[in-house]
Amino acid sequence: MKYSYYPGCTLKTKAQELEKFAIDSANVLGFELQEQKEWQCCGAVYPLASDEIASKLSAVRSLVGARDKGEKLVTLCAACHHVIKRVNEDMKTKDDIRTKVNNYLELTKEYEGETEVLHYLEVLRDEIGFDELAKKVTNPLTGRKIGAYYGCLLLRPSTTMNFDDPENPSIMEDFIKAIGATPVKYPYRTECCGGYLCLDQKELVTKMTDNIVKSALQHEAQEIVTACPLCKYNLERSCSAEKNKLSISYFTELLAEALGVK
Amino acid sequence: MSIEAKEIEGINKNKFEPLIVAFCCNWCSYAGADLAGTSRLSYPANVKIIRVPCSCRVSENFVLRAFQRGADAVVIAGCHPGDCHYTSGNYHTRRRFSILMNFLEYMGIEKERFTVDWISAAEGHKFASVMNNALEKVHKLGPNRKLRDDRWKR
Amino acid sequence: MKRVKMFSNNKSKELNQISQMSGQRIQDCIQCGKCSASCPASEGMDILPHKVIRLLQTGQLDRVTESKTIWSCASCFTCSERCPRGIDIAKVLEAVRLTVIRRTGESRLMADDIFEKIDDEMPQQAIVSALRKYNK
Amino acid sequence: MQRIGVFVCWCGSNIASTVDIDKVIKEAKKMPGVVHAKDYQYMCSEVGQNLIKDAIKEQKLDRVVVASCSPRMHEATFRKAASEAGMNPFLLEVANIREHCSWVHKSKEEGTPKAIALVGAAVAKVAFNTGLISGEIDVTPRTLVIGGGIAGLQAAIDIADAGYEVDIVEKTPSIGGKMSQIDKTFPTLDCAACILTPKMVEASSHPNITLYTYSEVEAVSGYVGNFEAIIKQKARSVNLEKCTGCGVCTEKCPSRKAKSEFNEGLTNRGAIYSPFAQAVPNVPVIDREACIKFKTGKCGICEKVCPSGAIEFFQEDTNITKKYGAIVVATGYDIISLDKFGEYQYGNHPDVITSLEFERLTNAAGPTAGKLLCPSDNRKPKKVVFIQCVGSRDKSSRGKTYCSKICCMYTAKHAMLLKDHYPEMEAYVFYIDVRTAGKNFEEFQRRAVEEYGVQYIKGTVGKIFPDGEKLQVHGVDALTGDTIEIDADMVVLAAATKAQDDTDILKRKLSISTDTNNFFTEAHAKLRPVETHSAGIYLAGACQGPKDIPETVAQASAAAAKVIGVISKTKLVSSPCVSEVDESICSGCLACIKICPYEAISSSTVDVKENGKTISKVVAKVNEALCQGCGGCTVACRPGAIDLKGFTNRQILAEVDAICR
Repeated sequence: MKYSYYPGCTLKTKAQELEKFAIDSANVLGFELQEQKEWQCCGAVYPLASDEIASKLSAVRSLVGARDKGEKLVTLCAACHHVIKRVNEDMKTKDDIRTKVNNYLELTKEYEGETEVLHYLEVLRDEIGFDELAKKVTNPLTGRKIGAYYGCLLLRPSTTMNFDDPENPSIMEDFIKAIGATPVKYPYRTECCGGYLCLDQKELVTKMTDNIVKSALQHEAQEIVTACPLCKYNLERSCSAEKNKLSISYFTELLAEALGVK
Repeated sequence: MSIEAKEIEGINKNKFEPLIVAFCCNWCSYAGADLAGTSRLSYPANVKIIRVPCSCRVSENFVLRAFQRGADAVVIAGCHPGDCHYTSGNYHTRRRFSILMNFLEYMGIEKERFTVDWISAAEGHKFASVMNNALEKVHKLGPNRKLRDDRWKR
Repeated sequence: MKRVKMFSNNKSKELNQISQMSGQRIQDCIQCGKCSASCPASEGMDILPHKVIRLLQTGQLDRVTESKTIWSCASCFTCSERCPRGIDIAKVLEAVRLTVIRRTGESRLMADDIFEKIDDEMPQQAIVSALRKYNK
Repeated sequence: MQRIGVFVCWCGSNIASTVDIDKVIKEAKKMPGVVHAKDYQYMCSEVGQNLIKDAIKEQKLDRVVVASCSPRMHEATFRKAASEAGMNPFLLEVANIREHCSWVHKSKEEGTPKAIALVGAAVAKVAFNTGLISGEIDVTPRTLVIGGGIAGLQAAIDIADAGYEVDIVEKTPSIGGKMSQIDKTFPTLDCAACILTPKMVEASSHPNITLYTYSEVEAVSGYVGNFEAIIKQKARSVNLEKCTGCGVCTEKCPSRKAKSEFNEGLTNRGAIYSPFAQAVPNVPVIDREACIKFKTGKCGICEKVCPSGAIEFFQEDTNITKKYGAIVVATGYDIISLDKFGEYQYGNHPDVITSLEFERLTNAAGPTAGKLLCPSDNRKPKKVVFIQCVGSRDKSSRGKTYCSKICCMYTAKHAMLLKDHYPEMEAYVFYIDVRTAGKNFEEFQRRAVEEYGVQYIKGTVGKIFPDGEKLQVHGVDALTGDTIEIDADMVVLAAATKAQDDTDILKRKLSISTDTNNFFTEAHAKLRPVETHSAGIYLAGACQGPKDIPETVAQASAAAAKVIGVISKTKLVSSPCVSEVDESICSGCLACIKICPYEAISSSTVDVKENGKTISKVVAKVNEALCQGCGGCTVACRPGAIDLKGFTNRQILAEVDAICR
């Protein structure tokens, strides 16, 4: 199976391991992530105001690229996934935005949100299947107690993201089980880490991340996995030092380890 | 041991468990007592209720008989004046027992032992507080000895 | 405390713009407080989210634009997800932020100032996001 | 010696948790006359009742004591069971060991001895019980409905449709009540007149309904099935048959000083007037206090202009006496006086009005023909402030502690209608809570805010400062914490509802009770919501508590169903617990006659044998159909000749003795 793959800027710089392990694991699991040509930065945040059109164009270009190849579009970074998925929803449902974007892009064939946008985790769950994944695990991470940290962008708003139950998700826990480890559910796993506030309001982000790490520790997690580079950064760097006793890693790293390709 | 606990122990030593007979009219006060129960209020177990159709059914003889047989206090409760189910029964009650009150005093029975009050079907709380007050007064007075018929005592 | 004059129907141009930009029906809010109770960043706010909506309902945009609250929102969408009246509060706050930074010379963050705020490990995503949110 | 059976109920754990049932049974068996004692978890269940029935037969019991919940709850149930087992039902007594014992005491140490004492008292009493036979009484199949508003009309129409005669007594010149003053109804906004006037016409033309308008109930006597009421028809001064309702008299009347009640005093009316155009009957009345003819003797214009000679100055109040089987009280509500709310300036400034006045100002048939204008100078208001809970939820002496229930909804209606007719007007509503518990109510109120842009402000108004033609309203928005000021043109006050002022008088006439707020009391808050404690008298509408129209109509139909249940019977069973005279002791002083509130005692002459001679003497005689069994006469009787069946002196003294043992 071949997918169009949108990496995003962070994966080419600060979060290279998120991408590397994902691609290596995909090869073991029998699917291919084909990086899109000439992809552009998605903008990292979804433009919430109804009058912002230009900032949605880069996402649409990628969506059109995938459509033209007849492939589903796979993302890895939570922020990119959020932006592309929501822009796609706008193209599907908002006449005003669709018209303006199409007028601007002057495409040979107008884009109406046809492309299916999948996060790598969704590929594992819905395309491969966690049972199949478990069968391919050669190096099960038995005995490791891992807390999943979802953050915001994959889950909310649930009507558009349609990723999992926004208040009680299970996809990452199911993933952890499939690679042989023990998932740890803790109540703060869906609370916001503070995101981009780390530039401007470091103290606030410290409070927010401390709560998350404290909660994970209380529930006896030994490590945390996440799908978002900014979440990883905040949990590692914005968190106060005494709380930060946990290693934070990308889910793809654990996947590669379990599949024996790390 | 706290002072309070000592006092309570003192009461137990004296073993004075007063007896209060309450006559309650069927329409208001008996229903008020029912409401006190439904609302899980508490009043002392020393109170025993006798149901009568109307407070005006209570004869002076019933009150005197109760004192004679050893009751430490008697309460008569009816509907509020003006609210009598039988229009005017409680007015008769009021007049009869203001006279009886004087008579009891004349006989040497402390008037605090005898209460006439109005308790509506909606006043569960009032029922409990009237009974608690009656008990408190009797505790201060001690047992009723004036009219007690010792032949009746076992 | 000064008495506030109420002029509901003479909404300022900017207030109308906020309704349009956000696409949200501010008048639908019944002030249940779910957004404020849910907000993970409320500690950094001087006006809680439900009160922001109330101030907008009563036409007091200035108090909202002057507040710390709009810069403490991390756009985590918890409030939007849980609002029983279907109001996307994150969109409302975004519209207020944009109203401020679109005014000439009122960008919260200048590109030149970025370097003193970042470290070597900070992902690009954070910088791009912040510029998108704080600069026009 | 009697054979008494004692049955102790656990009531699940309700009784059993604080009363040692085994001990009660053990002690009961020792009581004089007791031959059988049994306990069961739920004595009121079929199994429990069968336990009693079987024991009556097998153990040949002649008296039964059930120790259970209050006799007000299940005495009837157990007596019916005893009767089915062939025992006279009045040979059964209930000892109340739940409400009066297990529920008020916390431990078995307290509860058990008390339960034993209460069972002992009941056993002592039942030993003196005698079998009583219920009498039968006739039923007059006619109903009196007091009040001709929507509640009274609905009840009357339902009863009349079932084929029974109904008389409606209405205090004012027309039926229709408060609903006739209202413009639109929530939450559907259909016009009140469009749904009310057909009912008024139906009531007036129904062959089974007689209307007594401009009339009042003067006195009521009797009891269920056999009430007798005196209806005072106030002098209308216009012949009901001759008048054609042409209205010439009302136009020509030169007196214009009286305030129109229908328009809430916003307009004046003539001395001869019909309250409103759709009045039923459409026959005017002369307000004698305003009429120049009655004050000075001169005038009489109405008489001259009347084409049908219907004006009759000579009319006098007349009393009609009629018999009824049942009575429906549907006297409605009123709104409180706002005299004590000086801060709102009601009465000081004409543009501060009540909600009912607002109804009139928006009604097409009202003083402004439906245009909303400030009463002060007839200008169109730009900003209207509505203040809710004026006197409602107010524990101080000037208000009412309860929620008036209808204000949230009608205020939303008013504000919405205002914005609908005049979108440029601003509407503000100060509220403490918005209470919209009703079908489609919440959606309706939110529509006012979300679709029509009504500004709801949580908080209230401190004071209104009249300022030229404006009213400076000083209030607070508790949600933002701001004190606010609105320069309003009109302020509408949602005044608290209250019981009618003459409730006290009517309740004495009917021997029914009222609650602390002067609303009539239902027999049971949940299970008997339309009955009173007086058999045969039922409640409908807001006289029982604040209510909106759908609730009022539902209650009226419920009351009608209860009435039909009574008057459709040819005979009713009367309580046998009535007074009884021992003629041999009666001295004929007849003190009892004066005490009886039902005039059930009369004197009669009987022949008695005394010392071998037959002499005739005067004695008291009780009419068992009239006696209601209060027992007042028994205490008044000097020789002790009268006793009350079911509560005899011996029975009560036996209880006293048993308790004091």
